Amino acid sequence: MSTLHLVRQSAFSRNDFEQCISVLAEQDSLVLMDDGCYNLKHPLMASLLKKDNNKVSIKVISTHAQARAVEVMAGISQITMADVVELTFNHNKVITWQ
Amino acid sequence: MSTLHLVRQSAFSRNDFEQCISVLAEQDSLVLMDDGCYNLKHPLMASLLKKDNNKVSIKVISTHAQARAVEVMAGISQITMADVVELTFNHNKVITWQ
Amino acid sequence: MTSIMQSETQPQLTDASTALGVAIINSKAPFSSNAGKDALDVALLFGSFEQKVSLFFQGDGVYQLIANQDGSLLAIKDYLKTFSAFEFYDIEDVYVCQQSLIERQLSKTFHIDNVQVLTNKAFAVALSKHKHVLRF
Amino acid sequence: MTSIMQSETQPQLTDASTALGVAIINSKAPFSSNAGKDALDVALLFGSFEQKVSLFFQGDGVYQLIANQDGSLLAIKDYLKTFSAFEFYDIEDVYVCQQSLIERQLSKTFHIDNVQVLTNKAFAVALSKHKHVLRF
Amino acid sequence: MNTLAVVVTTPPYSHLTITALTYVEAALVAGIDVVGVFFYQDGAMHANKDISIASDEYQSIAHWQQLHQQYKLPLHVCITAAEKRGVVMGSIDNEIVNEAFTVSGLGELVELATKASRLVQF
Amino acid sequence: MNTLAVVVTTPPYSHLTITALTYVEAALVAGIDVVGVFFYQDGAMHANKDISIASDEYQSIAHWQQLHQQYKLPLHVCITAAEKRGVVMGSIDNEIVNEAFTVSGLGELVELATKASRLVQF
Repeated sequence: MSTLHLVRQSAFSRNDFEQCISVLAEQDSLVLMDDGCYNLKHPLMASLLKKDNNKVSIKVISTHAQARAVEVMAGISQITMADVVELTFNHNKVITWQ
Repeated sequence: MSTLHLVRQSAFSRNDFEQCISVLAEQDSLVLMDDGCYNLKHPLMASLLKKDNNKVSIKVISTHAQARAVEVMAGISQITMADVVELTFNHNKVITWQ
Repeated sequence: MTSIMQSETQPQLTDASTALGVAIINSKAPFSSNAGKDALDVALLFGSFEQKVSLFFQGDGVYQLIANQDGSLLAIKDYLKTFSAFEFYDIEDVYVCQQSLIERQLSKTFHIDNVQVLTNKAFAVALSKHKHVLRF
Repeated sequence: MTSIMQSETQPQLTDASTALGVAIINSKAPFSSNAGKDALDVALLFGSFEQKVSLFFQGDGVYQLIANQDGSLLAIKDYLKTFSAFEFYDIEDVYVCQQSLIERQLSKTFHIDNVQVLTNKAFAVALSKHKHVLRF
Repeated sequence: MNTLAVVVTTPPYSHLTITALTYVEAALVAGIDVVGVFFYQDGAMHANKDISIASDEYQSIAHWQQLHQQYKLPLHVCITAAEKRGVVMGSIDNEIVNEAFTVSGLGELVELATKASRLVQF
Repeated sequence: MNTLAVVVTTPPYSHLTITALTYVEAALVAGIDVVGVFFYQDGAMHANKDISIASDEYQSIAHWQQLHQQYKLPLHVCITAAEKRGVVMGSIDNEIVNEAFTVSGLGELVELATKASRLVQF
């Protein structure tokens, strides 16, 4: 029962991302979109990458990051909205954190 | 040049209170209202009370705390909205953190 | 709620039919935003259509469950009282995040019965058993 | 903006007339919310009435100043370009919170000139010199 | 003389607006000269005559109207914010459907801020 | 069969709505059966015919209408949420002023959730 998590808010101003992380399971995927892109630079992301490196898949919508001048580090896949649609059906359900 | 700070949001979900604290000056007063009442139990409040005990005055609107079942500890004055109006003119300006 | 219902809540979690239901995560405090009321309206509607619905409280959403609140002091119509309708609509699974309670220095005294306090892990597992998830 | 304007920004801070102006704190990131645009509209209006107005960027508001952003990738009309009108409206004092930049791992490369990066203490002092404060 | 201007940015169906109302009423009762309330952002929705709040909920719009009548409190609605939110108004010259509210531009906020010794935002 | 229901909670003047639109359009282009979009909370403001967004800004409402026409995408507006926000509609039997949107109750959301293999919220 995998879950696709859509993260839309900055973890620097709200705690939704923290709540999302607290329920992440191994087969889950995380897509950063909208202000969620800023989370690439958040300490929570650093610890998530360290801890769950090979388990939770972390992706970012490339135009959303680029528009915000957020640099995407290696290891984070850059995707399009069409990919998000595909991920929607590759996982059992979707939770939006906004 | 004293400032009255109106804090309306929970520091457990947003970072506005943290921003407010970062600009607090000695003559300032802080009024917790709406979801800002929850901040009485936040670690930021504990450290603020420890650090600035005799400088920044911290108040809470009593009905707003009571409605939320938030216990007000000793040392925090419980006030009414009429008091907030008075404080508005006892300080040089007002900043609302919402 | 009756003690019979209480004893029924635990087995439901592992029931296969639960996977067809809707989970609603409440993440906002009760009085400053309409989110809690909007979530409740959705929950009761699903219940009235005899759809399985479970309620999750996390982050500031846990404030919705705390005992001794009184919205009337704020001239607010207290929608929290409607939580007692859960029984009527067969909404039996109410989960609250333990970590969120601890962070906010809240005790486990709630204004409704049969609230299950869960660790992050158990909260995630309970959530994963639902077909759809909405969050308010 | 010209370097002449840059040299003028520092003395203005201690000018007594500054105490009559309005400070606008920007606390939201630029694209997901309308707050930045709404704050800009207010700032330019005060400027057009020849009222002293200073802009403060704190928290996620600092993202509004970062260079190389491109709202057009999101089909958004890029209001950030209007920041270049500050000169026209004599909006000379633009302050940004250093701590907010550091926390977000942002460099001091901005898309407008004459941005003053301030410590918390200096940020608070600059803010205190204004008659009114609005925050968006 | 203590003069006060207030900016309201929350919509009529938000409970946060009750706080703003309580504050403004307390100021009026205390004899403060409230030079005006400026409704900006989602606050502009206050002037929408078509809003229908359940009768057992707090009636923010009616409460603002009452303060307007009782204390001649000027209520200004930002027109740009209102148009974005589909607020129905008559014509620009005050034929606003909800007659307690005056259609204004942001220039009115500048004027209120200039007149008032304190500007408070909700 | 991949079926999708979408809930939109952001208003037409929010840029977050562009993300929702882009997602729904991508799903339709990919041949997904989108059983409907349910506009709830501030999303209900999409059905307000009186909303006027500056012509150089993104026209969310027009984009939803276009998807409705091109793909016969059902657009449901929660009536309770709409009334609270002063959305002008004709009568309850679909005489809604903005004809792409159908006036619905929360029961429609239940129906969409039952029909769809995935429910995604924006």
